[in-house]
Amino acid sequence: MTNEQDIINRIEAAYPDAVCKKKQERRVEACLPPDRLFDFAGRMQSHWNFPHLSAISCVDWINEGEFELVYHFWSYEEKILVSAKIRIPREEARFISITELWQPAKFFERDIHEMFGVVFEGNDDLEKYILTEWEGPPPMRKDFVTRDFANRFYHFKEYEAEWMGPQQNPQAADVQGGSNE
Amino acid sequence: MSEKLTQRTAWNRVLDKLSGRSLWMLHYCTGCGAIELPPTMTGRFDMERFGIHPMVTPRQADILLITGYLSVKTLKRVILTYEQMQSPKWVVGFGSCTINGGMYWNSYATVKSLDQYMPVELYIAGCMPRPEAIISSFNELIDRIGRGEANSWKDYYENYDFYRKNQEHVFGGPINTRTDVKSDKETFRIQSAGK
Amino acid sequence: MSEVLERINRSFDEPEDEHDEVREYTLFIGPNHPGIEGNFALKLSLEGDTIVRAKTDGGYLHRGFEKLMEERLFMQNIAIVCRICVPDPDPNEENYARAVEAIAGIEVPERAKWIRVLVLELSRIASHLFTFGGHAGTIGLYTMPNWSIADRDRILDLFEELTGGRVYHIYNMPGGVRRDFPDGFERRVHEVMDYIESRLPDYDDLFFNNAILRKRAEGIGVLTSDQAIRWGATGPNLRAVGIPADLRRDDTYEVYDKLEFDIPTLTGGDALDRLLVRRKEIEESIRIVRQVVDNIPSGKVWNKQPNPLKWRVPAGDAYVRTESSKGEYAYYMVSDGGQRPYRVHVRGASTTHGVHILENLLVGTRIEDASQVMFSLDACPPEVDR
Amino acid sequence: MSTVSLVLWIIFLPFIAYFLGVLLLGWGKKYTARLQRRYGPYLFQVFFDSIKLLRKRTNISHGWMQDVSVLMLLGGTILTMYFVPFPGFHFFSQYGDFLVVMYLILVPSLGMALGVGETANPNGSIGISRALQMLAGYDIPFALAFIGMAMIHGSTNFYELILRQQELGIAGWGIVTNPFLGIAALFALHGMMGEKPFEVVIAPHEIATGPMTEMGGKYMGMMMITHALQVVVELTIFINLFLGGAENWITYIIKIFALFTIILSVNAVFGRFRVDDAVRFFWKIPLPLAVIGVIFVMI
Repeated sequence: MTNEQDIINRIEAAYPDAVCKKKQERRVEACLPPDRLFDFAGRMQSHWNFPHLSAISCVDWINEGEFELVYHFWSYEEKILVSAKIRIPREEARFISITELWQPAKFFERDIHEMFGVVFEGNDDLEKYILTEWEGPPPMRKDFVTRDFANRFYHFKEYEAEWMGPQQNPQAADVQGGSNE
Repeated sequence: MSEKLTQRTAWNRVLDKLSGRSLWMLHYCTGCGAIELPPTMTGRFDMERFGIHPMVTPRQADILLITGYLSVKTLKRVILTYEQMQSPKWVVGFGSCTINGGMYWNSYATVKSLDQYMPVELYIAGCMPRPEAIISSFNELIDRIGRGEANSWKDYYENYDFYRKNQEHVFGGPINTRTDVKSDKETFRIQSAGK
Repeated sequence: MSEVLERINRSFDEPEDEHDEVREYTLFIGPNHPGIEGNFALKLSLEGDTIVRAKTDGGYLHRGFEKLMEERLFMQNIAIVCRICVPDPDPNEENYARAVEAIAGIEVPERAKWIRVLVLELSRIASHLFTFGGHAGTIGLYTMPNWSIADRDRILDLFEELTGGRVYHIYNMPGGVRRDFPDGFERRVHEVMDYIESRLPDYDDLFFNNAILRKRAEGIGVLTSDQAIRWGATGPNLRAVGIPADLRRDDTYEVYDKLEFDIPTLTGGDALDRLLVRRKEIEESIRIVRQVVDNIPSGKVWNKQPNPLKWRVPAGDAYVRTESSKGEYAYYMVSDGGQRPYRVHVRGASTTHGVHILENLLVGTRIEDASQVMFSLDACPPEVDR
Repeated sequence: MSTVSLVLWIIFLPFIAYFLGVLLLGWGKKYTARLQRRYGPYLFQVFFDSIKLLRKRTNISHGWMQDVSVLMLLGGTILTMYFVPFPGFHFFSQYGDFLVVMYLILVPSLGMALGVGETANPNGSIGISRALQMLAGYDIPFALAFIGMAMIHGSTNFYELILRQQELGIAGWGIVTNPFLGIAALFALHGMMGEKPFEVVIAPHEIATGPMTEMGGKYMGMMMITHALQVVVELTIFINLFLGGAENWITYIIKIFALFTIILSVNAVFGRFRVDDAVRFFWKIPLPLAVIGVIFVMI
């Protein structure tokens, strides 16, 4: 069985511009330039025996103006999880799809498209799935504040309780005072 | 007129009592509260002993149990479902999230107050309420039906414009539910009792 | 049903050729349909009784958890994570706690690790019993849900005693668990385990060996081992095709490496085998629970953390995974050194088998088996929608 | 039979049968609930259900055919009931033999098919097509059982059949004299009543109660009443054919409850077949049994 260091060596030999490190037990992180990702993913699957795509995560680094895409690959035999990180510009975000290598990526890419607005070229199914009734901006972007939206858009009930007393809620106090007298 | 309507004959009193003994609940898991419905229906709590039975189609159901938060997408289906049910019909809001958003108060996807969109007969507070709470609330509903006081459903016919306005606000435009509520009101001569 | 009734789709797909007109029609199953697990919908294109194309339609249970977590303190999030998967909430708490611990480098007391294993395994048994009820419901055997869900309540009672909550426990915290066993809890766990074990032969007679179940579930929704890997199946669905992959073993966490248990596998890959793998897992979980209760070390259960209102977690990221009853459950957490998580990505276990695999397996099955395929995969819509 | 008592019977038989049907179904629910380890509903639950449904204020209709279909259901069932001998009432069975019953028993399902067609619900249509497929399954064994019994006794008249069976006591019952036919007919009865494993027509988890999907309010109330009557009629036909009829109401009630309990016990521990499996089952087991029974009679 190989250990984490072997995997790191292997990646660094094949991709000199990758930055790898061992995060913890059975976790390896590899930061790649975006244009190498597709090649990397293909090699992970066909040569290095990482058949399972666990997930694709997206992080919105708004201050740097970048989206970070994290691909998590798992090997059933090596029992090591490799997280490949790439960064793409935040404006007009586009990236190449890996659905031809991994079919489960269809869902993850569609989800990222919906929640962050990243377009994946080559994924033929980027229709709305979860937010079909939603017309606002992609909600997981950092510049969308759900609290403000909810306060503005939805109707909230006024909370009136007897134990709150007159100080808390002046409108309720008026009603109560009237009924007591 | 209204006095005549509110006064029930002895015959109607008996029939009200009897029909309270049979409540069919729509089997629609709208939110996470649905996880407490199977225990309520099956072996341990067995709500069928009060005559409450799950039903699968809205046409036959009397109770629409909203088991928790409603995302906007679900709300649309719930309104369709509600309008397909045949009156008298009652909505029971289950869990804090139907009352005021609960723990999803700042979520962009869930509606916060169920009674803006359809008349609610009863709320069960809690997150999530226990099966005992469901059963006791249904018993309360049965009592109200027996007393002839469970009339919240008439509100939808009376204040249809108010509800429709709120619904359209959420969906961002007119929706077609294919149920003509106003002409139903005239066809079946539904009048509110107390107002 | 509302979908079915209102959008009753008499709109046959646009005819390409005049004679082909009425060959295919579309049927909506869900979101309001008893044959669907939760609030979820299937859009099926049918030819006669056979499904030729299937699309899932999710998002009915979307609450935006990932967004909500970004707006709450690290401690506050413990209360909402468990709502992500309703039938099996504990892997969420487990994942969340472990992710924070990994980023902040928090040590967990030994006893707390054992208690976490206990909670996870009890939750797995409860979730499987729930699934058996659902699966039996799809073939119309209503006695089974009445039995198994009532038996599941005994486990919920244990949870209530230990954590105070029946369904949502809010029990795992970064740094340990919230409280220790009550008096005599070990004995009651043994009693419940004995009871559930004594019920398994009854389930066999009623359900697993039922002639109708065998007739209906055998050969339905067959997943080959090649497809399972390619489509990303995890958990019991992967073990039902003969691959002994289990994160409890492979990507071990807490104290699973100190416990003895087998990983049951079957080779058929059809609906029946997926069901039987779960039934065998219950036995293994009972074994684990007994080991935990017998061998649990004494000590404290929580390493005190700083004031939650001022608690800052150092910058970093972690990917943690748990074997839930549905499959691989993973959280990817990023912290930027603030009081709130910068980003939490939830990889629900059902995101692969609830959407992609389901769509593929439904093709070629008949309409009466659609819900059976769904229940045998044990798809959990709230995980997909989040 | 005097005219007065005949008129009284005609008026009150539906009510008696309804009362009996409610009791039977209530007993069925209780019995199944106890097998499922729970308490179960009220004994008169079906009666409360019908009251509630008939008192619904709105009643959304899809067209006049839906109204007619419900009437056909109820009317057809009541008409069938008059031709089936009950203890103390066998007036019409002198004029119409059980070929008439065989014919009449199809009327309700046809009415249902017409009405459901009007509602234009795909689930309903699938349910109706399943109902007609099931008909092809259970009707032939049932018809063969009828024919076999007619050949044994040399008569197609229900009342004569009952008298001949009763002459010999239990040894004369159809199920004893020709067990092949009896068992085939028992299976067919099970399918006709739509109990599991032959519950494919309404199958809630598959097609959301099929034909009843669009039937709400008063339609459903009428269907509940019809269902209560149908249970009584179908069980009574079987009792008359194979269990020696009934001398009086006490033996009749004992027989009908015992027979229904047998069916319920099977119902509680089985799931439902797929529709093709169900039809195949009928052609594999009850049909050969019925054929053997008929051959046995001919020899």
